[in-house]
Amino acid sequence: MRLTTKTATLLALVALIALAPLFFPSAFYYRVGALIFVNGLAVTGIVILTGWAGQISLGHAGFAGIGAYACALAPVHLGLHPALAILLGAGVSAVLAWLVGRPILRLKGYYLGVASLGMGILISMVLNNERDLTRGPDGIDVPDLGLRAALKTAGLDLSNGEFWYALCGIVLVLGAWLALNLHDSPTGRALRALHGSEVAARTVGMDVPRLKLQAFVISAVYASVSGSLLALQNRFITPDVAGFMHSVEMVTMAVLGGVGSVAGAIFGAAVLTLLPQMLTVFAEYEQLVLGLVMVLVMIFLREGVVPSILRKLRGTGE
Amino acid sequence: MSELLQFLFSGVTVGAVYALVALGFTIIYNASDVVNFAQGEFVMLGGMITVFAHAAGAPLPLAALLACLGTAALGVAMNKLAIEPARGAPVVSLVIITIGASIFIRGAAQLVFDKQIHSFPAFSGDDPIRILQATILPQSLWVIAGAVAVFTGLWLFFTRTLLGRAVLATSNNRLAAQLVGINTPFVMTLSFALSAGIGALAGVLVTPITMTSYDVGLALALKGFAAAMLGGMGNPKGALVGGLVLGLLEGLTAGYISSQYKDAAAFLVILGVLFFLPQGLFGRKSTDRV
Amino acid sequence: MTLLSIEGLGITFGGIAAVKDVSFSVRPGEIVSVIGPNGAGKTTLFNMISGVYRPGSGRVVLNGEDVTAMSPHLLARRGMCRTFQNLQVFQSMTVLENTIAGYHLQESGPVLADLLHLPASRRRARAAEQGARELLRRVGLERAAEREAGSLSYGSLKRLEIARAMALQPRVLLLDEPAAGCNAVETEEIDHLIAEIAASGVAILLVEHDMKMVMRISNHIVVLDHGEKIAEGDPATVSRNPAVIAAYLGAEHAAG
Amino acid sequence: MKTFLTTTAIAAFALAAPAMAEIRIGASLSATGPAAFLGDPELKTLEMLVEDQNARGGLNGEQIELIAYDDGGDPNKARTFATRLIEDDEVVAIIGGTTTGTTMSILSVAEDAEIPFISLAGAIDIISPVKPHTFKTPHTDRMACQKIFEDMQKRAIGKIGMLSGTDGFGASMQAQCKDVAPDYGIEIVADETYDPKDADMTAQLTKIRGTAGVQAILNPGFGQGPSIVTRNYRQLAIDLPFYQSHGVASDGFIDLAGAEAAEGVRLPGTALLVADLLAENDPQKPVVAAYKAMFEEKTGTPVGTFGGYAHDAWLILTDAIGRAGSAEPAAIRDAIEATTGLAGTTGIYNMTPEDHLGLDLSAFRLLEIKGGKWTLVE
Repeated sequence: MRLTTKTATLLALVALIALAPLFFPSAFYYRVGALIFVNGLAVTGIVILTGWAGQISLGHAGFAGIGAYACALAPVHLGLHPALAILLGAGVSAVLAWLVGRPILRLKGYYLGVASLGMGILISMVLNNERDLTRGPDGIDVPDLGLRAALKTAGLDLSNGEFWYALCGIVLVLGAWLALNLHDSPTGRALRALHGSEVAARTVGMDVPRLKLQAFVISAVYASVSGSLLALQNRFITPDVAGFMHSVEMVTMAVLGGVGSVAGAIFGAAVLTLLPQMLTVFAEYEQLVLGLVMVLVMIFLREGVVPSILRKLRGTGE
Repeated sequence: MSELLQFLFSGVTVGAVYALVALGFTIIYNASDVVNFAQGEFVMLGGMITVFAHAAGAPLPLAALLACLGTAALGVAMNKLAIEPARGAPVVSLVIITIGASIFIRGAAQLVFDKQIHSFPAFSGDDPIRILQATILPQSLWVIAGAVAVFTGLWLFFTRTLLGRAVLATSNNRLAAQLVGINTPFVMTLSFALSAGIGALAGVLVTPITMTSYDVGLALALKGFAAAMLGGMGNPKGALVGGLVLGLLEGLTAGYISSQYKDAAAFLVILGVLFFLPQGLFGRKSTDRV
Repeated sequence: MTLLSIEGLGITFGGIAAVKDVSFSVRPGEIVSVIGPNGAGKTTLFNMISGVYRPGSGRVVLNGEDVTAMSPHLLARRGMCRTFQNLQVFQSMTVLENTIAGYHLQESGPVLADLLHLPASRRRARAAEQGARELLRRVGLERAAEREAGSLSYGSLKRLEIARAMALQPRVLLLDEPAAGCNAVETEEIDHLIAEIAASGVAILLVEHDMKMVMRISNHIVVLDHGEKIAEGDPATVSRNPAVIAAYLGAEHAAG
Repeated sequence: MKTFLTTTAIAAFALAAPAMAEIRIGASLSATGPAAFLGDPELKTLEMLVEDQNARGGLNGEQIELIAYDDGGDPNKARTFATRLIEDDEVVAIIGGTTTGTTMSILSVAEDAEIPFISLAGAIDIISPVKPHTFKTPHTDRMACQKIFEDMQKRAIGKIGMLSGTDGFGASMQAQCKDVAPDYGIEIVADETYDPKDADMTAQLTKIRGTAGVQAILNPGFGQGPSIVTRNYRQLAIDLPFYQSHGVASDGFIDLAGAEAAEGVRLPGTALLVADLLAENDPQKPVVAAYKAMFEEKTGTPVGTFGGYAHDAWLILTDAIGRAGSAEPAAIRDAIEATTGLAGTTGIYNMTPEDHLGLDLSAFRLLEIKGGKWTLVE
C-alpha cells in the first residue's frame, strides 16, 4: 500500500516528463518544463522540512542563492568544474544550514519564520553588497556546464532547451525518489512524528533537535541544487534568486499543491510556474488573477490541491 | 554629539514607521493566530487613497478619513470573502490566503490608481525643527505621536474593554469563547476592520516622509513583521518597542558602522534576541500542556 | 532492589508550590499508583520525572544514575517511557506507523542510508514493523493497523499509546490516566494489559482516577494532596488512612 | 482600459493564429515590480508608437504586431519570456530588458537565436564588449558619471561624498563613478548607501557631511529614494553642491522632492526634459517635441527619460527595418548597426560594429533645477 504510493508517484512523474514533449506546440515549452522541474526540486525540500517535520522557513531562497553563486564563482575563482561547483554549493549550504539551524530551530512557528527570514535576507544582502566578488545586484555570468557539448561529441545532439529539460527532469526524479525513500524510512517517520507531537516524539527516544536539523540541512541541499541548476541553465544569475520573494514562492508552491506530499508539491510548482505564462493574456490583470487563484484554491482545497482531491476521490467514508 | 542626536532622530523616525505597521499586525494575530501578510497593503491603500482623494479635490483631513474608512471596509471584506470561508483550515493555509490577498490588492491598486510614486504635503509643513544642531521634520513627530496614540488605544482596548478581552479569548480558544457567549465572527470582523484601519492610518501618516506607490506594501510589511516578532507578536508594547529598536539600530548602524549592512545589523540583533528570548522581548511564554 | 527512586522532588509555578518534597521508589515488576484529588500535582510530578519539566528541587534516580531533568529522549534510551493524560498520538500517521515510531531507538540509523533506501535501512524498518504488528495484536488493534490514528476511538488511542510505549521495551513505564474516558470493557482490557506488562518485569508508575482499578492492580499507592505526599502504602492501608479520606472528602465537598 | 483591450486582443490573437504575414516585434519589460517606475512608461510608449505606426499604414506595407510581456523585474522570468518570444511567438526583434539584470538574461537567449535585441538598461557591460545582436539606447551609467564629473571639474570640486541606492541602477553607477573619478582628479571621500525602500537617509547624509573635505554630494539612484534624499538634504540644511543622476530625470522628481528642496540640484538629463528650451535648429527638437506631445496627450502623465529610451529603441528598430526593406532578423541587425545620424529623444545615434550604443557625451545635457523648472546649465 505504502510502496505503491511511492512507485505510483515516481512512475507518474517519469511518464509525464518523458511524454509531455510529444504535446509541446513549440520549443519554448522545454524551457517552462525545465523551470517547473527546478522549482519542483526546491519545493520537494520544503515538503521534507515543512510538510513532514512541521518547521517553516521563509529564507530557503538563501540556499538557492548559495547554490547559484557557487556555480557562478567557483569555476572562475577556484578553477572548479561547474558540475563540482553544484556539489560545493550543496556542501556550503549544508554546513551553513547546520550552523544556523542549531540555534534557530529551537524557535517555533512565526518566530522560526522570522529567524529564517533574517538568515535569507543576510545571504541576499551579502550577494548584493559584496560587489567585488558577486558583481552586485546587476548579476553575474555563469559558465557553461559543458555536458551538452560532451553529449554532442558522444553522438547525442540536443538543443539547449531539450538538454535542460532532460537534465532537470532527471534530477527532479532523483530528488523525488530520495524524498519518497525518506518518507517511509525511520528518519522520515520520526520527522512526521515530531510534527504530530514533539513531546511524545521525545518520550519515545527521538532526538528532536537533531531530527529537525537533519530536515533543515536536507531541505537546504535541495534548495541549493535547485539554485545551481537555475544558474547553469540561465547562464546568468542575480541576487534575486536569494530574495525574500523567492522564499515565499517556494512555500506557496508547496502549500498550494499540498505540503504533505511530494506529488502535491511538484504539482504546486507546476501550477505556479505555468500560471504566469498563461495569465499573460490578462495583461495588466495578471496579478489580480494570480492572487485570486491563490485565495480560491486555499479556501476550497485547504490542504492543498493534490491531498484535497485525493481525499475527495477516496470519499470521506472514514 | 550633534551627530549622535541626528542618528537617533533618523532612527526614531524610521522606527515609528515600523512600529505603526507592526501595531497593525497585533489585532488580527490576537484574534486568529494568523499573521496577515496583507497588512502592508493596508498601509499602501491608506497612502494611495488619500493621494487620489486629495487630488480629486477633497481636503487632506477628509481624504485621510476616507482612506481609513475605505481600507477598514476592505479589511472587513477580506475577512468575509477570504478568511471566513476558510475557517478551520491550517494556519499555514490561512497565511497563504493573506499572501494571495496581498497580491490581489496590489494588482487591483495598480489598475485603479497607477504605478507612479506619489506623496502629499506634510501636515505641518516641511520646515525642520532644530534641536541642538540636529533636526527632525514635523511629520516625524506626527508619526511618533500616531504610533504612541495607536499603542495606547490598543493597550487600553486589550486590557480595559470587554471587547478587547473577547478578542484575546477568541484566539486562546475559539470554541470556549463561543461557549461563553462571545460572538466570534463579529470579533474577527472587528479585528480586520481595526487592523486595516490602523494600517491605513499608518499609511496616511508616513506617506509625506516615505512617499507611496502601489508596491510599497511588501517592504513595509516585512519590516513591520520583523519588528512585531522582535517585540513579541501579539503584544502592542512589543510592536512599539520592537519598531523603535529596529529603527534605532538601523540609524545607528548607518551612522557609525556601515550603511550597506544596516539591515543586516537589525536582523542579527533579532536573531540574537530570539536566541535568548524565543518569544521576543515581550511575548507571552507558552508551555506545552501534556 | 529499587529501579526508580524519587527523592524530595518539588517545583513552583509563579511562586506557588505545585509539588513539594515528594519521595518514593519503584521496583521492577511493581505497579505503583499516584492518586490524589484534581490539582494535587500528579501530572506535574509525572512531567518532572519524565523530563518534560525541570524540577526546582530534588532528584530522580534511575537504576542508580541521577537522571534529574534529563531530556526525555535520553531517558528513553535508559529505559523510561510514558503515556499522556491528554493523548499525544501522531494523528496524521497510521496506527502501525505510530507503533513503529516506538521502535525509533532500534530502527534509526544514518540518515543517508534512509535517503538511499539502502538494505540496512530497509532491514531496520522491517524488523520494527514486525515488532509493531506483534504489539498491535497484543493490544487488540491489529485490524486498525493501516488506519489514520486520528480516526480511532478514545479507548483505542489509549491502547495505541501503551503499545507505542511498550515498543521501547522500557524498564520503567509511566502511565498517565490510561483508563480515563474509557468504558468498562475498555478499562478492563487496559487493566489486564498493565498487569501483563508488570508481570514481565517492567516497573509501572500509574496516575489514575478510577479507584477500583487502582485498588485492584496496584502493589503500592502514593497519595498526593496540594502537591505534598500525605500517605503511602499498600491499597488496604491507604484506603483506611484518615488523611486520605479527608483529602478526598474535602475535595468532594469543595467540588459539590 | 483601451490599452488593456488591445493588448488582450493581440495576445489572444497571438495564441490563436501564430503565423501571420506581419512584422512581429517582441518586448519584455518590467511593467510591474521594483522597476515599474521605469518599465511602465516604456511599455506605454511602445504600445502608443505601434498603434501610431499601424495607423499610418505600418512598415514596408506590413502591419506591426507588438507582443509585450511583463517580467516584473525578475531576470529569470525575463529569460523565460525571451525564450517564449523567440520560440513560440517567432518575433524578428526584441526590445526590452528594463533593468540590467533582465537585459543580461534576455541577451544570451537573443544572441543564441541570432535575433536583434535593443536593451533599455544602463550598464556598460551590455554593449562592452560588443555582442553581435545586442544594442542599447540609454547612455551608460559611466557616461553619466563622466558628465557629472566634468561639471564638478569646472566648479573646482575635488573631493565628493556619494550616497547610492543598493538597487542595480544605484550600485552599478556607484561602481562606475568610483572607477572614472580619478580621470577627473576627483576623490570619493565618503561612500554610503541606502535601501531603495528606506524612509530616512539623514543618518547617511550626516555622516557624509561630517567627513572632512567633502565639497559636493552625488546621489545615484531611481524611484522614491533620491526624492527622500533630496528632502533630507534640505532638512539638514546642507549647503554643498548636490548632484543627482539621470535616474530621476522626470518632472515627477521635482514634485516629489518639492521645488524648494530640489532647488539647485544638478543632473545629466536628456533633451526631453528641456524640450521648450532647445534651440530651434537643434536636430533633436522635432522628435522630442513630437514624442512629448503624443505621450502626454495619450497618458496624461509627463514624459520622462525612461519612456524616451523605449521611444528611441522603437525609432532605431523601425528605421532599420525601413532601410533594410526586409523583416529578416539578420537584415535588421545589419541595418541597426549601420544607423547613422538618427535623432532620438536621448541623443543622435551613430552605430558602428564597434559601438552598439552610438551616443557620446554630447547627448547628455547638464540640467539644473531652478524655481521648480529644468534649466540648461551650459
